[in-house]
Amino acid sequence: MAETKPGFEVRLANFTGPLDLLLGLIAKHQLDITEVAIATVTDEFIKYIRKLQELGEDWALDEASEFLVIAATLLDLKAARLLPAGEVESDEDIALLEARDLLFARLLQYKAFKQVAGLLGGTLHDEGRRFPRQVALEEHFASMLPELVWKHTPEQFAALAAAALRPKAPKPTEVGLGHLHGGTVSVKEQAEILGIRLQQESPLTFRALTADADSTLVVVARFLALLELYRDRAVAFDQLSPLADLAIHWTAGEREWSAENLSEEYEEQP
Amino acid sequence: MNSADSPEGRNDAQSWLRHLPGGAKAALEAVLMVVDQPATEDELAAGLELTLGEVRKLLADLQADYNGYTVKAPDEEQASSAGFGSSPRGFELRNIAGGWRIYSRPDFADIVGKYVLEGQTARLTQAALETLAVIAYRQPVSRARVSAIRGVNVDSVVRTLAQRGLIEDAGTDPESGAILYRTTSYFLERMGISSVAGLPELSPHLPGLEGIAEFYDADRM
Amino acid sequence: MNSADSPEGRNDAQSWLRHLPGGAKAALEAVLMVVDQPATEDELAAGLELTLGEVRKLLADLQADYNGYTVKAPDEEQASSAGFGSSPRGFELRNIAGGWRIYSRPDFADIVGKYVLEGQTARLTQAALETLAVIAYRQPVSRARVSAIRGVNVDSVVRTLAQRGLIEDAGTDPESGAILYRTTSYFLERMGISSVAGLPELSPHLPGLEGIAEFYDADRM
Repeated sequence: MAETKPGFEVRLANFTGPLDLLLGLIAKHQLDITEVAIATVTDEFIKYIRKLQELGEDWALDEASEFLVIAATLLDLKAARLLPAGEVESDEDIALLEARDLLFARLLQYKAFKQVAGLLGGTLHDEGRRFPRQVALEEHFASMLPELVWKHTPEQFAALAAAALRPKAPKPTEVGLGHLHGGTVSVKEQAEILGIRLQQESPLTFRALTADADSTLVVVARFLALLELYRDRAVAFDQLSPLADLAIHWTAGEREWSAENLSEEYEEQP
Repeated sequence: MNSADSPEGRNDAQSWLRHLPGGAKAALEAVLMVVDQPATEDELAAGLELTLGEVRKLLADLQADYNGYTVKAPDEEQASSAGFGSSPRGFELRNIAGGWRIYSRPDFADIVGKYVLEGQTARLTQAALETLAVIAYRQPVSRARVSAIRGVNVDSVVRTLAQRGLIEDAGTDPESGAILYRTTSYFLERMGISSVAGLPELSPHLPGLEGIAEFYDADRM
Repeated sequence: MNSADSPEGRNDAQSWLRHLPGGAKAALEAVLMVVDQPATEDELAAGLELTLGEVRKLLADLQADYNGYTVKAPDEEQASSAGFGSSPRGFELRNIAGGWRIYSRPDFADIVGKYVLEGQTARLTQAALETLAVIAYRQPVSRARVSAIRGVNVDSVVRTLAQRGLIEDAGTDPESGAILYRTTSYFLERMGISSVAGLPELSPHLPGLEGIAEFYDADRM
């Protein structure tokens, strides 16, 4: 089947997609679905992509887009997990929580369909052991059938054949546009901007760092960039109380950090 | 032809059937020999000029007859003279996809399989099975929605399932204009069930997610 | 599988058959019920791993069984326990031109004929016409290939076209073993042409047809 990527089979049996991979990783680490250690899952995933690259695998378009979906899914999870567990007030927080619930719901639903598919497969196999009586009509009865009405000229028939044989242009698939955004915002670029600013002045609040953002997307990108910087130990966070302003301290030396070091998670080169 | 509704007609037909060797049961059997798709009880009743009740009774008789049963000593003689045997036949009568049809008994699948090459369908891949499951439980459903649930592009799998006759076009979504898919009666036949309602329940596999449909519609791409 | 020629193999096969419900007779019945082409005694013996003599005996048993017979009192119990009934069934086992097949019993020809004709039309459906067109221009061609081109399962339509005498079996594909179909002389007659070469060229209707074979082969399932 076109969907089975040989590369994935090494790691997970029956890989069929990002949700499958997520489920597989979750199962592999025997984690409760609500307690997913995102870092582990993410690291595992990134390790996998790197290995693929080292092997010099060509990136098929399908495969690449599946990776993007996985990455987006992981980011969703990551973002949602960073919300404080306590009270939430802003609409955005609620939206994030809902996104997380939705994601878990999706995973559970996906798992349910996987299980049911197993049942279906078993039934189809068992039922395949019964053969229906499907014999040609006895000649006696076949000869009783009314004479066919045939009105087609050879030319009409040829036109019919031509239409039937014409390679069908793939019917327009509804393209999911929900994940597309107006413009592209690079996490790496935003990290660079933040790096420069924080090296000039530290600490800064998240509010201050995003004050000039002209779209939510830039805010999100800067948030993700901060997570990256945090992972690279370039910044530290400081928050006095839940939902209070988040202060960001620059902890890396001036020359120790550059956006080039940023994890390739977002800026993977083909 | 006498109408099955008129009492005279019915009596004629019945007495006529009764005079044939084996009676109405054998006549029903004869018809079942030429059907090449499941025959509904309505069709059979109309064709044999019997009431629905009579046809159902005869179908049940034939089914039990083919399955064989252990007769107790006092009944054995009667059973035998009525044309009943106690040992199962090589075939069975099943009510599938809304109609009745004769099938070879699964015990003999290995032997029958040597003769019937066509119709032996290759196994579906895991991806095809999962896609089929989503379509079966969410029909009528668009490819995009199936993709969203499965997390992958399902175009080629949907094409394969349609070629295998397991799913079909069910019109277009009035809102998005996307083609909707549903399972076919061939799917029911392959599953050995009468209708989609005969599919195993999905809910036990979906713990605490009764509201999932709403979730999904909100997330619809 | 053990060879039917080896005595050990035969014994294994026989004991295996004996353990199936209904034994070798039911196994033979299962095959006869679903084979489309009449099966020769040789084919049946090979498939069931029985000797010709055994198969002939079982065929005779089944034939008598289906025809029903009046059992005498002492035999009745035995007959019944062996699964024999005394009343004729709606079907019969016939040996035509060396091959055995189950047919509906001629006594019920009127009822069966009426049932078969019910709902039959003198016109081909659009699906049947398109399938016929694909077969005409791609013959000899397998059902799987026609399905791939049309994007739907064509099994029942192909059966209808064969029943109507418009297409016929043209041997099997040496690679896949699938049955190939071609149009018949009756088709040419209805089209008013003398040979398939007389079919109008497709090119005016289908520019760039040259690459179409490759296109479909690539898509072949």
